Amino acid sequence: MQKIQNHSNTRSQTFDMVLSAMLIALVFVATVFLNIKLPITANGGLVHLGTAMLFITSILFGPKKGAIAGAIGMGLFDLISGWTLWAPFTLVARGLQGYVVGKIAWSKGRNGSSITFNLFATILSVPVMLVGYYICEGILFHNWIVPVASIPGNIVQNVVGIVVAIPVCAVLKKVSFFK
Amino acid sequence: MDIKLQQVSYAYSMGTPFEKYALFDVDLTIPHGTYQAIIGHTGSGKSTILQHFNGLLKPSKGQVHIGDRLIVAGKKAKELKPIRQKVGIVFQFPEHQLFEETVLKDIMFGPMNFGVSAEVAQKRARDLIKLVGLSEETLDKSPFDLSGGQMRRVAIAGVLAMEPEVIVLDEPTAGLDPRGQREIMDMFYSLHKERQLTTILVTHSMEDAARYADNIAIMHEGKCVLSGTPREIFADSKTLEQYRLEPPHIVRFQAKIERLMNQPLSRICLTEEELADEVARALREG
Amino acid sequence: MTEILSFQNVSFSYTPDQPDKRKAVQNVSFSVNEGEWIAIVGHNGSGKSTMVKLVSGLLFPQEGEVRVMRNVLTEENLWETRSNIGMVFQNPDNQFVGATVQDDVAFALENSGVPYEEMVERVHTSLSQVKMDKFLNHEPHHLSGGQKQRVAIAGAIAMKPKLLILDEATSMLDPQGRDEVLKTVRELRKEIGLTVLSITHDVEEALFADRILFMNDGKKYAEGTPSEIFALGDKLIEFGLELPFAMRMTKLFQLKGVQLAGQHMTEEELVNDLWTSNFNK
Amino acid sequence: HKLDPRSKLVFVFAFIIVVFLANNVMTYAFLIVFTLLVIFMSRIRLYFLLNGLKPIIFLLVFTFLIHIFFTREGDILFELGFFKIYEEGLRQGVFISIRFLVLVLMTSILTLTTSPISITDGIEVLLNPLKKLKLPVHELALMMSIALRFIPTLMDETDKIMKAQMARGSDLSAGPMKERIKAVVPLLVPLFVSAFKRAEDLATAMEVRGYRGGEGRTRYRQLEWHWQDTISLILLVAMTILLVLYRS
Repeated sequence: MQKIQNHSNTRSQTFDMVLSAMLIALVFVATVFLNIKLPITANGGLVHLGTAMLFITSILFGPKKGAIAGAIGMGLFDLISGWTLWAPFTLVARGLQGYVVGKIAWSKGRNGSSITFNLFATILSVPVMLVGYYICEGILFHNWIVPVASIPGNIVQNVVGIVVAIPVCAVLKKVSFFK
Repeated sequence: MDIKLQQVSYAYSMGTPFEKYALFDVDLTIPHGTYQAIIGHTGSGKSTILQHFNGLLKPSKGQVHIGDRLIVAGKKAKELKPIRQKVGIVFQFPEHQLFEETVLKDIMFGPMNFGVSAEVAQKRARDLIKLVGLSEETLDKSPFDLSGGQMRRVAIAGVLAMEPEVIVLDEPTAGLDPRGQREIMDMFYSLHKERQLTTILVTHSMEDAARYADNIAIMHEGKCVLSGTPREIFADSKTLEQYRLEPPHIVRFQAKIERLMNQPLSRICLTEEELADEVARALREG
Repeated sequence: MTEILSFQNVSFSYTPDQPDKRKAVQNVSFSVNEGEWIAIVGHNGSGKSTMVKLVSGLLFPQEGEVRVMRNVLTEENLWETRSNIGMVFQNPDNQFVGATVQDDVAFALENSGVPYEEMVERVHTSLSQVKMDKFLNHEPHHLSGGQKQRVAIAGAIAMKPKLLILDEATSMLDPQGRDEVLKTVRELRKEIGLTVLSITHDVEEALFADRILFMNDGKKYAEGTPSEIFALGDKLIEFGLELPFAMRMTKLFQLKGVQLAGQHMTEEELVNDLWTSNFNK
Repeated sequence: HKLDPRSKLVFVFAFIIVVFLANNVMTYAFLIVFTLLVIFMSRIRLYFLLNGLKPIIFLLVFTFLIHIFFTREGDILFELGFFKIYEEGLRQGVFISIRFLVLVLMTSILTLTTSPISITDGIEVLLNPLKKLKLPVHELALMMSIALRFIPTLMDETDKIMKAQMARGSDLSAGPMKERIKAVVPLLVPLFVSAFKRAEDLATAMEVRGYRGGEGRTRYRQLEWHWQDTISLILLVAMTILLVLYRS
């Protein structure tokens, strides 16, 4: 089996598109299927790894794919699991989050290889996502207190996401495909 | 270490509307040191059964004995880790489980999870890499820079490094070329003999079952429908047909020759050499 | 005889800047004529897969030329060439594009802008040709490996290609799936006179071919009819392949002193010979 | 149920906006009646719909209570020490809860009656005009459909890798917290590698099958606009007019 293929060097458009599709699917699968049980948090303590997957995607493949995978992958989850109404908000909040992570982690040609910047990027993206959801839910509930309720849960999710994503990226960056 | 399944049933998505039974009342005893083959079509329950051998799945009904451990349906099993160290599973396409930076680290991953020291794990890796037919330089490479066949060997070494007493093989040669297939199967067989392992081969290859197994169990639609030595199983091709299975090529060929000679040979032959001997003898004796 | 595909002294190296390294394909020439079934055999790493990439224009040779329908394959005529070639790859999961069986078969038709009505007709025809017409709306994860490969074949023949390439299309299937796919290909050859190029390390599959190309270390080691190729005997084993069952048995019989008149590739021949040499005296 | 995904999407999207028009008892009553009508026409088993509401009940109650406790306008209806409920608070609480409930129901009906793949089809056609703005509508739609097609495949893959690593002693679901987080690496690395390889294979297969972007492609999946689609949109317009007329 030969690794070097023409199209993976030139990174053709088709490949880019298909890879984005796979990343969407990965974010979705991680959201639905991959859970870590935490001793804390209210909702049974299950935290999904969707956010972690979003971070990894953005760090490995940059802002554009990160935004697409986060927005559509998690939006799809809302659509399928009865949170349909939230899908448009997710599209915006997670899209922005993915974009911010990718943009910072890929700034000045770093391409996600600086662990410090990756960490910085993920932490900075958390308020972006929180504000995004906060504004959307605020409009929905016609109230600025109700949406506060979802903030702690979101923070836990993001913290787990960061704790998981940073080491995984450090390993993945050494794999020849993702350099 | 004996493995014993008693009245084991397994349902996926238990307790939901999608509940679906994949195993029904399976009884199977695999005494220590046996080479057991489990044969069946895709969807016959083979891969569900194999996950019971080290507690990856717990039976929905019935019980599983693994050595002196007992896993009973409905009861919470604590600490399955010791079982998993003793029962190593080589899954289909095991190369998909590689993840470490170097081959060495990946082989050491399993044993170190079970508390083996780094020095010992490293020594095992150095021994095993040669056993699976790769050079020692491979240890420092990234597993993702190897060819598919080499990755397979590294993954196998990673399971062997845990030094299990029971080794479960799920289609270990799928997708390899004929030489690769033969080498891998022969390697497992000699390990089985040398280290007195219990080997469980889950396969749809009748040929491999005939060649290596002491015992064969046939799975069909979630049930264990037939069990016996290869000669017993292959003597009755009618019953096999019922389960849409064909006896191995060599056995079918023997049947043709027997029709030609108009007399049966003295035994069912499991390898080509055996058949050639038998035919030669039958002809000499006229 | 119309030539469909030919290689003229083709060489390709993945590392052209290191001339001392072995090339993946080295000075290979061969041709496929209309209606033929050609098999390329060799162990993993013998250069087979590279040859497939050269045919489909995923790679271009550094030396020599690849001709499809007598035209040299270039970047310019690449897309036209591809519409003449149908391909079935090794992993049945990784080539299924559509959400359902019929969507997948339609994929190539959509790409080449076939009008809707014609598309519907061609999708149905080709699915019934591979006997998958009952599965129109099935999703890929509910199909077996063999069924997925048959859908892939339907997707290829819907384009009415001049050549069908099977790139180790049976190597990941169970025996049942493999028989299913090979039977489908044999029937299609009879029905629509398909030209087939199959890349394989399965000798029983290669036996179906009219001609075999035996590759080793990037070079064409031998070319000939199955009986010519398998007459090479131990050479094949040395290069990582095996002999067909009947040949292995013939050799063993002769070794044990069973009377036989010659070498045999199929079981029928062997059984007949056994009969005539030993019982029919 | 059998409506064209395009009309469903337009319908739900417009409905989300229209809902915000309601601001008195009359208009909210219209909303409720209208929603019930749609539920009836969709022929969804009520069980499924209510089941889907489960996770939202908490939010619903929470919103209602917040409005009741924090709005301090209008007459006092009920008083118990510090605890006061105002008329305006109750009004707001009820209205916002109804609005929320109606929105959730409507959007759930959309997803319960429409497969993700038809939603994708609908979105693609509806967004088609945006192609002129250089928005890669076709690529996005194809991307969605490939993602949907590969979700079950990658789920299986995830399960297999998880089992394989568990068999090697690394378990995501047991042991101390630190161990569990450590166990994510051996799972996610192979998963990414496999997704990447699949993308490579699929891209190759697509190119060999003549795919080179959306230009000059025809569509196999056809959408059919029926009279029911037109009627449903007319209903929505009628409803909007009613709301505009009766809102205060």
